[in-house]
Amino acid sequence: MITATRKPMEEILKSVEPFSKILLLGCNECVTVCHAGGRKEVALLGAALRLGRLQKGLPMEVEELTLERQCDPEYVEELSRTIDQYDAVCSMACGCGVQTIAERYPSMPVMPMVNTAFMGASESHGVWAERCAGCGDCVLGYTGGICPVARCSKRIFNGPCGGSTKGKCEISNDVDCAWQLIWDRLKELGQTELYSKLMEPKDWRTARDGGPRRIVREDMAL
Amino acid sequence: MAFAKKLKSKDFCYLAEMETPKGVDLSAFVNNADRLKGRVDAVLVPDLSHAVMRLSALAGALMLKDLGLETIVSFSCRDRNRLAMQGDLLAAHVLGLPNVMATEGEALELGDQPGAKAVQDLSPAEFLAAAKGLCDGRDMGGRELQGPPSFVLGAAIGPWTDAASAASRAAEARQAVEMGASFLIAPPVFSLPDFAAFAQELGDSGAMLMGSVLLLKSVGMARYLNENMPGVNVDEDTIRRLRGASDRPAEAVKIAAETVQGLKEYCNGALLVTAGWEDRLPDILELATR
Amino acid sequence: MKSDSNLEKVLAGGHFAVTGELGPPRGANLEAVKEKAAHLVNMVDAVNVTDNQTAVVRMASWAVSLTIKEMGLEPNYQMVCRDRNRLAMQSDILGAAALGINTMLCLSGDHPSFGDHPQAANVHDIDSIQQLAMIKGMRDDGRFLGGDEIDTPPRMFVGAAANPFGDPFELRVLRLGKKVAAGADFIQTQCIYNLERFAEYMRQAHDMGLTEKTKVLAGVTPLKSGGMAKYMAKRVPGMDVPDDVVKRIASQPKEKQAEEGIKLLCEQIEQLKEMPGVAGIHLMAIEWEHKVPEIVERAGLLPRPKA
Amino acid sequence: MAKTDSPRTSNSVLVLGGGIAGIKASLDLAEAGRQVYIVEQKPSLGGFLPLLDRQFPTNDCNICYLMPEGGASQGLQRVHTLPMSHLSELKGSVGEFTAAIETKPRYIDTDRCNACGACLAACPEGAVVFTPGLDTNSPTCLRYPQATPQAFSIDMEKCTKCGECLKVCHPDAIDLDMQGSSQELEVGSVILASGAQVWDPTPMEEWYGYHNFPDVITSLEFEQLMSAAGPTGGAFQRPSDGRRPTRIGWIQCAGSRTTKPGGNPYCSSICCMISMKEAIWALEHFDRDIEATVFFMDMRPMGKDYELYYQRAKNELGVNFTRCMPHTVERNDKTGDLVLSHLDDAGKLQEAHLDIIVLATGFCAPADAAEQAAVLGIEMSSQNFVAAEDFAPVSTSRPGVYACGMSLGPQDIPGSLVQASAACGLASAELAPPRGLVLAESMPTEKKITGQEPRIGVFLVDWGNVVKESVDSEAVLQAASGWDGVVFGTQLELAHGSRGLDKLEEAIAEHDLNRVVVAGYSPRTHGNLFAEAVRRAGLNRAMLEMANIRDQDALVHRHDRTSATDKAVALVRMAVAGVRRAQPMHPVKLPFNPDALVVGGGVAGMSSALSLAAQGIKVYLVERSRQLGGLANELFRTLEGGSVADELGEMIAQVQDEPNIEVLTDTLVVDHQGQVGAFITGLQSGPGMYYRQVAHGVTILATGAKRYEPTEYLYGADDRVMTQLELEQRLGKGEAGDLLDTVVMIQCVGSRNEQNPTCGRICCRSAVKNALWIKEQNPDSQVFVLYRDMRMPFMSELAYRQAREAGVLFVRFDPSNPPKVSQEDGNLEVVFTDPILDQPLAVEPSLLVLSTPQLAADENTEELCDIFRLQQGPGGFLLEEHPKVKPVDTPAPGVFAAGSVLAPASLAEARTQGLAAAGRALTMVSKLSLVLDNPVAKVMPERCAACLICVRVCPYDIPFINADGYSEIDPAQCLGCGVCAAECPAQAIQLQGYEDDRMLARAEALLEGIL
Amino acid sequence: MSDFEPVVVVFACDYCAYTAADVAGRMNLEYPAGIRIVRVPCTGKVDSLYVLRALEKGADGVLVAGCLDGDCHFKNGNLRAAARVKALKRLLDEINIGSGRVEMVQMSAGQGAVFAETARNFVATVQELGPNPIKHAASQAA
Repeated sequence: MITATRKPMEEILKSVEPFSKILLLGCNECVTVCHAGGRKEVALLGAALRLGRLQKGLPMEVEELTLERQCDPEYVEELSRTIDQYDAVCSMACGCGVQTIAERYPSMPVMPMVNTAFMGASESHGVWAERCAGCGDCVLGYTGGICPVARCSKRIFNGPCGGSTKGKCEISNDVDCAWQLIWDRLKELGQTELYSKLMEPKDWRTARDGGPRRIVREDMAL
Repeated sequence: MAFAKKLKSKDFCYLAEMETPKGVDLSAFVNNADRLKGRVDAVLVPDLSHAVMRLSALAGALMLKDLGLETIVSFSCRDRNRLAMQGDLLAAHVLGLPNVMATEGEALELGDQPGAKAVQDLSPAEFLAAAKGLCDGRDMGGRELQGPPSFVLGAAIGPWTDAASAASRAAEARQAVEMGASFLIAPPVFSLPDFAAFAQELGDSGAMLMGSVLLLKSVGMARYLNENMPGVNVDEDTIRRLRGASDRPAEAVKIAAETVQGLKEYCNGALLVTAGWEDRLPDILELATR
Repeated sequence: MKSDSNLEKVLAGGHFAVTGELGPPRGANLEAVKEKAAHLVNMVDAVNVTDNQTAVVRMASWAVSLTIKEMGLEPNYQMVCRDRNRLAMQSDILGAAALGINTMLCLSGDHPSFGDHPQAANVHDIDSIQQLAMIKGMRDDGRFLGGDEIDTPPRMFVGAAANPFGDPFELRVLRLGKKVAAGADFIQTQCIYNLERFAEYMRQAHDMGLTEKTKVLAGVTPLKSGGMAKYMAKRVPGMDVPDDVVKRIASQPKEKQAEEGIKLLCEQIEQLKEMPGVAGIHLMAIEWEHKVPEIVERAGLLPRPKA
Repeated sequence: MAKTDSPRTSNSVLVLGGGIAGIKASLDLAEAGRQVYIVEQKPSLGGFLPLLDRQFPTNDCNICYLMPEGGASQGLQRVHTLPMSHLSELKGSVGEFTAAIETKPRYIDTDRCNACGACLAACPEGAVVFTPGLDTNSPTCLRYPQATPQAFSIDMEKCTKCGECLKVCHPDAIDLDMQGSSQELEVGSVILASGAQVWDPTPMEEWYGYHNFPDVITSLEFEQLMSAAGPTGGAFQRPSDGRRPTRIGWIQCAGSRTTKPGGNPYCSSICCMISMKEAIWALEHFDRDIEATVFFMDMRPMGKDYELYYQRAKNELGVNFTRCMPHTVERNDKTGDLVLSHLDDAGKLQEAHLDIIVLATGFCAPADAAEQAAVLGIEMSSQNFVAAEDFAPVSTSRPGVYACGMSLGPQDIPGSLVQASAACGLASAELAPPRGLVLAESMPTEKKITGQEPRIGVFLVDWGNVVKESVDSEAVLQAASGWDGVVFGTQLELAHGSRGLDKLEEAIAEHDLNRVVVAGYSPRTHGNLFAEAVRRAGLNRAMLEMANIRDQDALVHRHDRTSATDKAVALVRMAVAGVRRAQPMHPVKLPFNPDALVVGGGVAGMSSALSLAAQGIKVYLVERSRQLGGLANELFRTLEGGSVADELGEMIAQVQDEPNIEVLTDTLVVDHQGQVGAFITGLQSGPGMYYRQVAHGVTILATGAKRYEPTEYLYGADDRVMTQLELEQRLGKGEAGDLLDTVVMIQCVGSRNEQNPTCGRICCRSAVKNALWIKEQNPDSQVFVLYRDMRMPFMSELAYRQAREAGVLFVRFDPSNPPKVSQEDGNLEVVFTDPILDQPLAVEPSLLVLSTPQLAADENTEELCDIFRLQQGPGGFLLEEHPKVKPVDTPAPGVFAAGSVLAPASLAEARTQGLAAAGRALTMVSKLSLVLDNPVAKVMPERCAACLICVRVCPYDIPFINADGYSEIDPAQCLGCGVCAAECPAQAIQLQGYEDDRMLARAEALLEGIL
Repeated sequence: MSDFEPVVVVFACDYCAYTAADVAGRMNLEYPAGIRIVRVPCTGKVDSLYVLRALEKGADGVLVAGCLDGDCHFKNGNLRAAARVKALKRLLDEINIGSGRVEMVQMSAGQGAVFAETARNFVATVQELGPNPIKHAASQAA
């Protein structure tokens, strides 16, 4: 899932400074699950915005709405009838959602309310951790199901580096050494021979480095 | 088998006791066992422990084996004569449950079938001799076997209350080792210094010494054990600690884990006994191996 | 011979090799470099020139390499994967080779979070093993990593670093194997203080036939003080400094600690000389370059063979 | 406890007496599914309770909890009230009695009378009777609005049949020719609860001046004079001259503990507490500007923690206590003062000048007690109370006939309630097992209100005018009338009783209300009462919201009427906003496991177990030690001389032979989970710690107390120093012979001091018991009892007298000057001060006995509380649900407690409480299903993002993601904490009654008008 | 600011603080009339939004009143509430409303006196902080 966190209030308040009526828009997908932009967070930010603005003596109208998904035009379409009454849209969706809105409503300023962070998994209640970097060329099959791109600080394909100590990464004792995890898991799986294979330099075109990516299903897209 | 290897390696062993259910609903038993996978070296399955009728240990151990756990079957000398014992030993071998030991068994009055007859045909020491004999190809009657079994034998050490009884327990243990025991299980440890003294008394017996760690679930249990279990003296500090804890069961788990940690200095393994709270075993192991 | 490297020649000649190390300055002052380098002349077979060591910006490694080359030293040009992508790397390698640099060391590089530009993009286009293979490919196959042919391939004696004590320990020899397989002509190790464990490592490497295929130079660093010993033991990732070593240095009076450090170092070099598979030492005496002549002398490593 | 061989076919119980004990027994029985007939001689139920304005030790008025209307409503329809009736004959035997009941004519039809009071006003002869009180005819004395039945009656002896009343009675309820009736009832057992009567001081007027001086009044009269609802409206004046009194004195033991003719030899047990309550009340009433003095011989606050009440009255609240022998009351005609002459502690005659003297009159058996006993065929004590024994404390001599309350002797409310529950447990065992209970109340179908516009009624309820004193009620109603959806608003007069509730129900029908706000009480205490009324009116219970303008407003801000009124408006507005969005809630039914777990195998626990087992309930009886019996194992005999060992042995044998009881000795409770009807408790047995879990529906905790180990008076240092219990052992085994030459007993060792401020309660009785026993074994021995107050309640006072007559010397000491004990050259010496001589006396005892208390088994009880989620009270004893009205219930539903785990208890008390806990448990066990009506969390699937947050945060692991891919919460399991709702990022979960829109609406309504 | 009488919304848990408030009333203990109590089944039910909305509607302060540590009827609802209050305080600082206007307090059901004292103290604290800043702004804007 895509994870995100709410931007600092100071930045948010600054970004909405010119406006007096905004639509605060949540998304019922990933950002709901990671507690960044679902109905609950929309309501909270709405209240905080109104309070924050009132405190400055600049009351602002905040309408709250949460779409099923902000990254699908059909869902975004439902705003078309009412969007004109707002000065701006403040989106609590990930960057995809923000851009979908911006694209559909060219004349409407769209402000991101969250920082889109990474593709992560819930470790426990209230804790999300990066698991996938979306590199477009998955090697998990060779690395015991643990991603060296997302989870090794140095993205090393033939790790670990010399800084691995007691299973932790050199950058912090709170970060697991991905290669320690990979190795442990390979051992568990009885696949240690996978390690001996030299991993070739990665073709980064499948990642962001090849330019903006898109997926076209030829059997579907007419 | 891994346990046998582990014994040779002299690395610290983690054992857990799991009683078979009284009845045939195995769900809790299986659930709890599942969570022990990869966390313990073997699960000790006592036979009709506390003189309470329950699913036979061999069957329970077989279930655990199928789940991927290694087991130690602890026979009770109270309930079977030498024919049954030897027969069950052969069965254990055939079923792939080579780790066996025997205890005298608790008094029947304390159990749920007080009218039963106590057998006590063999003593635990004679059990060892019998098992060894079987391995050598002969039964207790001297008859030759059609294919000898092999076992990893263990023995339980009885409680001691003072230096003298500790010395005699140590002597018994050494005798058990002579008779083939390669691991020894000591009674629940509540005082590490006391246990250390015993370990010193025992010296290098040639077998792996394991201390038992009984989960103290409550202050009441601590008091009860102090009053009723020979050789047990849970100190006031521990009791105070338990009393002061906002979550007593969690504190009990911590105390047990610390005892395991402490044991590492004095012996070769720990047997965790949670007496019904098997769902807490992973927590203890987690803390103890941290 | 794969290259014109002095180090390659010394090793090929069966000599016990000695390499030194030099950190480029954090400024454009070449004189400081020359002053430090002067202590090393005729004392070592090659000098490692670090590349933005500890992720702190310093003078380019290739520039310093060139400078000391002119002073008669053999530079061992270090290149980390953190700061350049494969294009920049290959281009720099070609430049270095063209200007007479014959020896290179491939490294991952410390994470930027340690350095003075924690905000920097952490490139890691390829890792150090892939880098080794890349250089070997350029040299032996005459091809760029992309597959195109090279007009006049670079003749580079290429090595890699190894840490025998990082975790997981069981992976260490395997990873050495991967580096050898990727093309490491020589290996320089992390500082060794736990010789027993290092011997075990070397034994395993030997069992795997790795010492046949590559030359291992054991890393050594004089302990200047008890403080440094403790720091190395506690704070440096992947470092194994046994307690008795720390105690030995720290138990001396302050003023005698440096001397004790050198004494210990010499004893260790003696042991390393006897250790099967050890082809030399890599003496890391950063900011103590002036002591190198004394150490090399006392360790009985002089004179250095002439190339 | 003789086991009766009953045919068990009847499901009915006859309860004689409609006082608090009879009502409690009836309610418990009815709740347990039994049919009950309450036969009461008076026109309405209530007994003494309605005469009391407030009750110690909380000084609350708990009438609403205790009376049928306010108490548990379940099963109320199974209680048949027969007022103005008496039992004339009881035929048959246990299980199949036939009771002949005679009913006197009331002359007013209870079905028609609406208690409007017109007849009373019209009657020239004062023959119309409604509420008992100081002025029995006062129509204003509506202190007892919940009178059952809610109807007047006519006293034909006074009636002249003038017909005035007939003219004014609109419902046409009066029939002056009404005839009495008789009927026969088939019942399985009988509970005698006809109570006692207040002792009339007339025979001793020469001493107390009652009647002679109008300013000498009884406790009960004082209570009526003080009551705001009484004849003077709470304006307290001296009856003689209407002056405001400044000096009030209470004379204790008026008519009790005396051999004087007309008096009673026993102690009435509760008068000390009543006087203290009244004195504290008077001080509060007059803003402390009076002198309130209690003249007493021994202060006997006998109940749990009552000693603390005494200490507070003395040390904090300013009540004067004068220890003396009250002598005579005279009047100084010049000053109008009453003069009480009394002998002070030193034996000197003193005089006290007072404005009012209150006689702490005790209680005595009702005049017809002997007659009733004859009808019932039961034996009575010399004092005409039911003769009960320690091991059969609520049984009579006739099998199947039980007794409770003051029929057994004077006592306070908790004692009566405990006996009532105990009797009900035993009585129930004589009946056919309750099966297939039809519990459905005859309730109207719920109206469909979905889609309807809110029609909200606002009802201001202010029983006792507490709210009106601080809040402008009219202004509140005025404000409410303007709010959206509010169509009706009124003050509900006396809404507490059924009459008020009727009005509420009528208003709902009349104004077609679909939502109701009741303003006045805390929803915690009264929510259920009003919800039931709302339900009776055809609305869902959830259509009610309460505004807590009493406890959280009027009582707090009584010095600021404006603010209190503003706040009341805000609170009512919040309730209106909330109720506007109310959604119906429907309860969930679950099967109820009838098995019981009893923890503790002492007398209390065994009593519970036996009582439950006798009803066919499977009981797990868990005891920590190896043998049953608990502390009683160390006792030899009772104060009356009965053998404890025999009775206890028989009881243990019964327990062991009882097939329904599984005894688990050597067993500890280590964990506990679930809810009433579905508990699972983990037990561990034997040194091997064998673990098993038992499933059960109710729990009774009876783990007992521990003995105090004295450190005082050379205990442990000299063999001749021992506790009463140790002495009892010696006496019992006949091993005390040599020691019984000179015996000194010291009372209150380890109690009533700084470390343990509570009273040991039973040590005085132990001392007297042993002193008498010593005299029996060695009549020549000299026995001194050094005491602070001899606390010998009820008939034990007679033993105290007997001991004094036998030559035991009782010498009082002051805690500031306790006895001194020393030992020199092997000679033990006790020095104490004789208060009369004011001289130190030295005695060299052959035996020094310390009267030590039972203490809370602190560690044990603490752990019990930890496991069962309960609390400990003062001294570490288990805290009950309510010391007065729920003495053997705990705050955890389905968990009861009995015996010395609650407070130091005598054998009889432990036994009674054990039986009572069983009786209480029966009210639950008899239910076939468990009805859960707590709010639960609901998921809106269309909003759910299946994020698993609810799954992770639920403290009970209840939500799960179902096959359709959204979160599902089982309403039967949800406990309604709302954590999932608060954490749900999609606002897809709502907790009933606390939905987000409703909560926000409440908060906004609360703050309306601020911005 | 002595004539400023703060309005404080108290979200009180039924099992402890709400009962304690009833007890305070029955003990005739006084505290300022600005204290207004909203009943919740557990403080774990107190959504951060309720607190913000109360402030938005002009409350000068908000108390979340739950059970003592370890005494939560629902295991740990009070701890969750405390964590939310902590996060809310940070947010309130960020928007200049001030973290001091919201507090988590804990008591048991019998502690009527504690409730009254807590209420008095908090009102005094809010008095020091002054009125909710939005009141002024709202009146200006109007």
